[in-house]
Amino acid sequence: MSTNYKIIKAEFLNADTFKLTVQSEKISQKARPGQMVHIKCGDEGGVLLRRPISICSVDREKGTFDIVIQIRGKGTKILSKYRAGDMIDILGPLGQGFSIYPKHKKIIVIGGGIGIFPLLQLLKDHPAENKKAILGFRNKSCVILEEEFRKECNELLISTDDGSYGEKGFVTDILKKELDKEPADMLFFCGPLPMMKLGVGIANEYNIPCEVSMEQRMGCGIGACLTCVCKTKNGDDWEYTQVCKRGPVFSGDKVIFE
Amino acid sequence: MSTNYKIIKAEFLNADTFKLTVQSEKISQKARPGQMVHIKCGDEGGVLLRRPISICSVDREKGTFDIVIQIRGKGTKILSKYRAGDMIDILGPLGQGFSIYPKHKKIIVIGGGIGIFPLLQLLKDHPAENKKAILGFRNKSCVILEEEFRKECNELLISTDDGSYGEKGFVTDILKKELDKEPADMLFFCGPLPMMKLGVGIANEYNIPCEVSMEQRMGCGIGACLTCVCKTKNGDDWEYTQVCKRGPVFSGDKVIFE
Amino acid sequence: MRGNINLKVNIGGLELKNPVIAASGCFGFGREYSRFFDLNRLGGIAVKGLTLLPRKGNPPPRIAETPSGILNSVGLQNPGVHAFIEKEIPFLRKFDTSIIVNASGSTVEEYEKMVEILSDADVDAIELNLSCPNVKEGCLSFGSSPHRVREVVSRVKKYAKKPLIVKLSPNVTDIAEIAKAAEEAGADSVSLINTILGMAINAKTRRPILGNVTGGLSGPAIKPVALRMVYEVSKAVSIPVIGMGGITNGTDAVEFFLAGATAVMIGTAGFANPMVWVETIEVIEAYMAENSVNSVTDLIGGLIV
Amino acid sequence: MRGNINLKVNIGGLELKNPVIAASGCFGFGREYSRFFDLNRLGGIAVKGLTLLPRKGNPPPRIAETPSGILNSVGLQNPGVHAFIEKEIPFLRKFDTSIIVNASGSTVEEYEKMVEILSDADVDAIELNLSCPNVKEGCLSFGSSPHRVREVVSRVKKYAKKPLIVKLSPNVTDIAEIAKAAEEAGADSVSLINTILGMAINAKTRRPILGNVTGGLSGPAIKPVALRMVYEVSKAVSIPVIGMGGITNGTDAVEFFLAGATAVMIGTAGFANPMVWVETIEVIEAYMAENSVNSVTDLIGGLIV
Ligand SMILES: Cc1cc2nc3c(=O)[nH]c(=O)nc-3n(C[C@H](O)[C@H](O)[C@H](O)COP(=O)(O)OP(=O)(O)OC[C@H]3O[C@@H](n4cnc5c(N)ncnc54)[C@H](O)[C@@H]3O)c2cc1C
Ligand SMILES: Cc1cc2nc3c(=O)[nH]c(=O)nc-3n(C[C@H](O)[C@H](O)[C@H](O)COP(=O)(O)OP(=O)(O)OC[C@H]3O[C@@H](n4cnc5c(N)ncnc54)[C@H](O)[C@@H]3O)c2cc1C
Ligand SMILES: Cc1cc2nc3c(=O)[nH]c(=O)nc-3n(C[C@H](O)[C@H](O)[C@H](O)COP(=O)(O)O)c2cc1C
Ligand SMILES: Cc1cc2nc3c(=O)[nH]c(=O)nc-3n(C[C@H](O)[C@H](O)[C@H](O)COP(=O)(O)O)c2cc1C
Ligand code: FES
Ligand code: FES
Repeated sequence: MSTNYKIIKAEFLNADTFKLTVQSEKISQKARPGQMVHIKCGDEGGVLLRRPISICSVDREKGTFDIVIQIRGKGTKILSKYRAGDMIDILGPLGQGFSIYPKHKKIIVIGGGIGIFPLLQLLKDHPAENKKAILGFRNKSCVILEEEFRKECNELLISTDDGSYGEKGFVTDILKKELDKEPADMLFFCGPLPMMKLGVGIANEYNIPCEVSMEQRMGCGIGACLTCVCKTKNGDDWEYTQVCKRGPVFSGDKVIFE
Repeated sequence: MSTNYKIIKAEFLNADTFKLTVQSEKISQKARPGQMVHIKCGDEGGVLLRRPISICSVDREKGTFDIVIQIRGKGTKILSKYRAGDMIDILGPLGQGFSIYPKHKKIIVIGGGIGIFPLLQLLKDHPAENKKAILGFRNKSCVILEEEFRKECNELLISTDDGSYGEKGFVTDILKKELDKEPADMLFFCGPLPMMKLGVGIANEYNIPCEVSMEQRMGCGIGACLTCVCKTKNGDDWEYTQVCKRGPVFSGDKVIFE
Repeated sequence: MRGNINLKVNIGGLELKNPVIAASGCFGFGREYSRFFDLNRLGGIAVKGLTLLPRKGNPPPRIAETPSGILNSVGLQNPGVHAFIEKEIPFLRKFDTSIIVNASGSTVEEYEKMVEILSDADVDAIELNLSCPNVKEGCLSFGSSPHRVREVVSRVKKYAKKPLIVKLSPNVTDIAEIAKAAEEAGADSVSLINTILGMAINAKTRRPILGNVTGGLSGPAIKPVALRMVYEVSKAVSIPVIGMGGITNGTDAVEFFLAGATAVMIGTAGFANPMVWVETIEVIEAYMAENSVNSVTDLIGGLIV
Repeated sequence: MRGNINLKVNIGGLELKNPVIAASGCFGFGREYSRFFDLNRLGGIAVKGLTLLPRKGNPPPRIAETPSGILNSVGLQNPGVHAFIEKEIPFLRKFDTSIIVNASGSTVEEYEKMVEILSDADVDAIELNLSCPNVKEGCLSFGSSPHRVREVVSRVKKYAKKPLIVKLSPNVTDIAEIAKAAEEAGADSVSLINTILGMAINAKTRRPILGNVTGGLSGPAIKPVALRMVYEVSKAVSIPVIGMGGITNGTDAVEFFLAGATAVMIGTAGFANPMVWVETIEVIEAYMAENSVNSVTDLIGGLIV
């Protein structure tokens, strides 16, 4: 079972974020928006554990998919040195993606930082007539994939923490304003925990179903080691559930945020 | 104290042996034949310990020196990927080199395998009128640096284990034949332990002073950790002596071969 | 398997067709890895550590990466032994590989009960986990003194109708002494090492990385310690030893055989390479062919010192 | 040193100008590294482990590389305490850095004698090595039971006119208990960890790589274990703790401070990077500046759990 795929293109989107386009018939065909891949960084001299990365978009015709990665530590640093033509060892697609209900006419995706990436393919694949994206970034220089997102939705709202681009403030504030204007059939969140917690609160307030994409440190990436858990509801009780296998996307009312 | 130097040239001499030419005013000026350098292999993803490598030759005018390395394991494998223009982290020159006595008129250097490398600069620097080199290799495809050695000595004798090039047999057998023809003022050995042990025996038999270059696994490379020892005579007693600091070159009658 | 190469081993009554076993806690109940390779290839599967009742486990994060190793603090999250018997054994039994059940308890009575229940279940051996560093009650404390090991092993032995493997903790002064206590008390074999208790800190946030503060170290970093302990234990006891700790390939496995192990378990390495178990078997075979070793048992304890 | 940053620490009466010390056995008697940097920069130097009489040490090979670590089996080769006093102290005293003498014995009497001699020598502190895994007689066995530690420490304490540091072995079931015994017996501080006993095998030759078969594991591989032990010990005792084990940079050092160490020692990392001690001091300063920490003592035990 080979898990080595060829990198077709490698480019930096800003100072510390880069995009890899990878050739894989299998992953591009099978991947659903919100699913992730688990990547080995380097060979012998590399880091021990694989790194979980969301699938950002797929090109089912060309049999390729894109991942966008921000340099955070050792592993992502090693990945940033990969070039077109290099082989990369990837397991995937893994986990549960976002739910696409054909009856939904209006959806909003809300992303923050590296959380925006899986939302791109979701917008591409979702058949809703009215698709809105609210994306938050640290500041102007962090804004990426703007054109790609604009193409896939009816309206794109960008906010930055310092107001250096788009609106100043939190994506959740913008979301509230938008919902006050007009309701939505479903919300999709991906980003920092506090943002998602707030987001789920808003969804409940407006009585809109929502999904969140969770992050956790991972071992196997396939559900076998139970290291990557988050707290979820289980009837009247709760349990720890594998983010890699039963997530990363969960229904907003399933996750217990602490 | 910077220990990073630029690689000027990197080339393979045969399937698993390569030469690096490194720019270093300091090392090229200070190095004496038989001294070694201690090399970091790779950066973060590399191996933990440095690797000891003999200085093969120096160009004091250009301020460069050559090392020749055979791929054996992880560290040398990493080094084999270095290219011209890359920086390499090297401590050196370290240890004690060969003794050059101007009064010596006739010397023979005897090397086996990767042990031949430090003998090249010794031939270059030694003022003797009559310099002979006896070099042993596994087989024809292992023979390297033949021209370089030929240029620096009056006579070059090559042997291979399987007779596929030069004479068949051990360098020590050739040495005996040569010494039977004509005596020498000093012998220099570098190669596998059994070869050096035999060699010192021959030197004693013919009553010729000799030096041997020892190999041992190393930690610090500078004399501080006492991991790299070999057994040496100490009056009537014996002691363990650091190969990195008090060697790698020892007088043949100093080392206790077991 | 190559023609004349014999990979069979017998571990205190547990017959394995080859000496490569998936280590407990790293392989779930086998379902996930069955997507990657044919589970029939494995000598055995040690399932995720079970307890009498279901356990929720420790708060996340439960894993941290360290130099050549990982720390985990899963804390024995598991569905309980009954759910295992009902839901997982039928799946595992579809494959021609030995099922080894890893069992933990927080009292001697719990250990007894587990062994009693498992002895009547369709499994091939019971691995008594006396060494989990990640749960507060019991477990590690059972494994860290010879007399407690003697007590718990001799008491569960009465209920054991399957080969009894005792899994030892490396967090002790003298592991050979503990192994001897297990042997005397009736263990059919010992397996070692479980993880070494460790910790990771984020200097920026000034907080531990693991939700449980400390965790168990596994992976290549601990291989030298594991090898040494296998060597010490196999010299001290006459029951078979299952070696583990940082094995990532067949050469590592051979080193464990030479040190005295009759079989090996592999855990952490599977996270990076889901094919590691199969590849390890292949490299062991290649090593044996190259070195004209006909039976893997000829390697056991073959270290030349 | 930056303007308002205070790096001074006091380790049970031993005043250090900064908390970075060269670990015993990895720094010889300082001569070799004095070619690389100004020894005045160091908080202290723990010299190569000494014994009463000279020792030849173990047969080579004495070092093996393992994943993110090394094994060593030097076996306390040293010129004896008298040669040290005569030949090495005069050199070391030229520098403004504390001299810590690492002392080993194979009987309690030898330890007493060493401490008596060293108390009259011009050194700043004595580090009692109760934990060397590489010599057959004594040493490790002294360090592996609380009552033996109590015995040897209380007996040498009578002769000690210098701050007494007791160096602890990680090869024990409960290091906190051992540290408490040392404290009760009069230790002014404890240092930990010494190396973890390990082993490396060459599968091709079927022989151990080390001449002494087993050796002590050090380097980044053991950092998680060292951090955990420093954390445990510093919670258990009220004397200062010197932390070590796998530190390779200032961030690692800060992690040890947060876990409870008052100072750190660095050994193995110097083999790859002879400037590691100096660079570590610089990174600690930078961390303090960035986080508005004025005194390094404010970091000690600062872990938020
Ligand atoms: C489901 C999922 C999808 C993700 N998608 C993306 C993406 O599309 N693009 C992107 O840039 N990043 C994504 N991340 C985050 C990414 O996995 C981490 O930034 C990355 O693992 C950091 O590795 P490192 O070696 O650079 O950092 P280090 O800090 O050196 O990593 C050390 C260890 O911590 C783990 N770790 C560190 N940060 C995180 C984190 N935030 N989440 C999970 N594990 C972490 C690493 O996996 C590794 O095991 C995703 C994470 C998850 C869980
Ligand atoms: C003084 C001296 C001079 C040398 N000069 C040369 C030279 O000019 N060219 C050359 O190709 N080789 C030379 N060698 C041998 C070279 O150091 C080893 O081949 C190299 O260290 C192997 O490293 P590795 O990572 O490839 O192998 P690994 O087997 O992966 O290395 C593992 C560990 O063992 C040590 N080690 C392995 N083999 C040896 C060995 N033969 N001697 C010492 N340590 C060893 C390594 O340094 C490392 O610490 C010299 C050795 C010494 C001691
Ligand atoms: C995530 C994880 C979970 C583990 N869970 C268990 C367990 O439930 N029971 C047990 O006996 N050992 C458990 N272990 C220990 C392993 O079985 C094994 O003893 C240890 O990891 C060393 O082997 P390795 O280096 O190949 O992983 C676990 C290890 C890991 C990494
Ligand atoms: C080559 C070597 C020799 C050592 N010799 C001694 C010694 O003589 N006395 C001692 O107490 N510790 C000795 N140690 C242990 C170190 O002082 C230190 O406790 C251990 O290596 C962990 O720190 P590190 O990972 O920074 O090296 C030695 C370590 C090494 C690597
Ligand atoms: S990472 Fe192993 S279960 Fe999720
Ligand atoms: S390698 Fe440290 S003394 Fe020679």
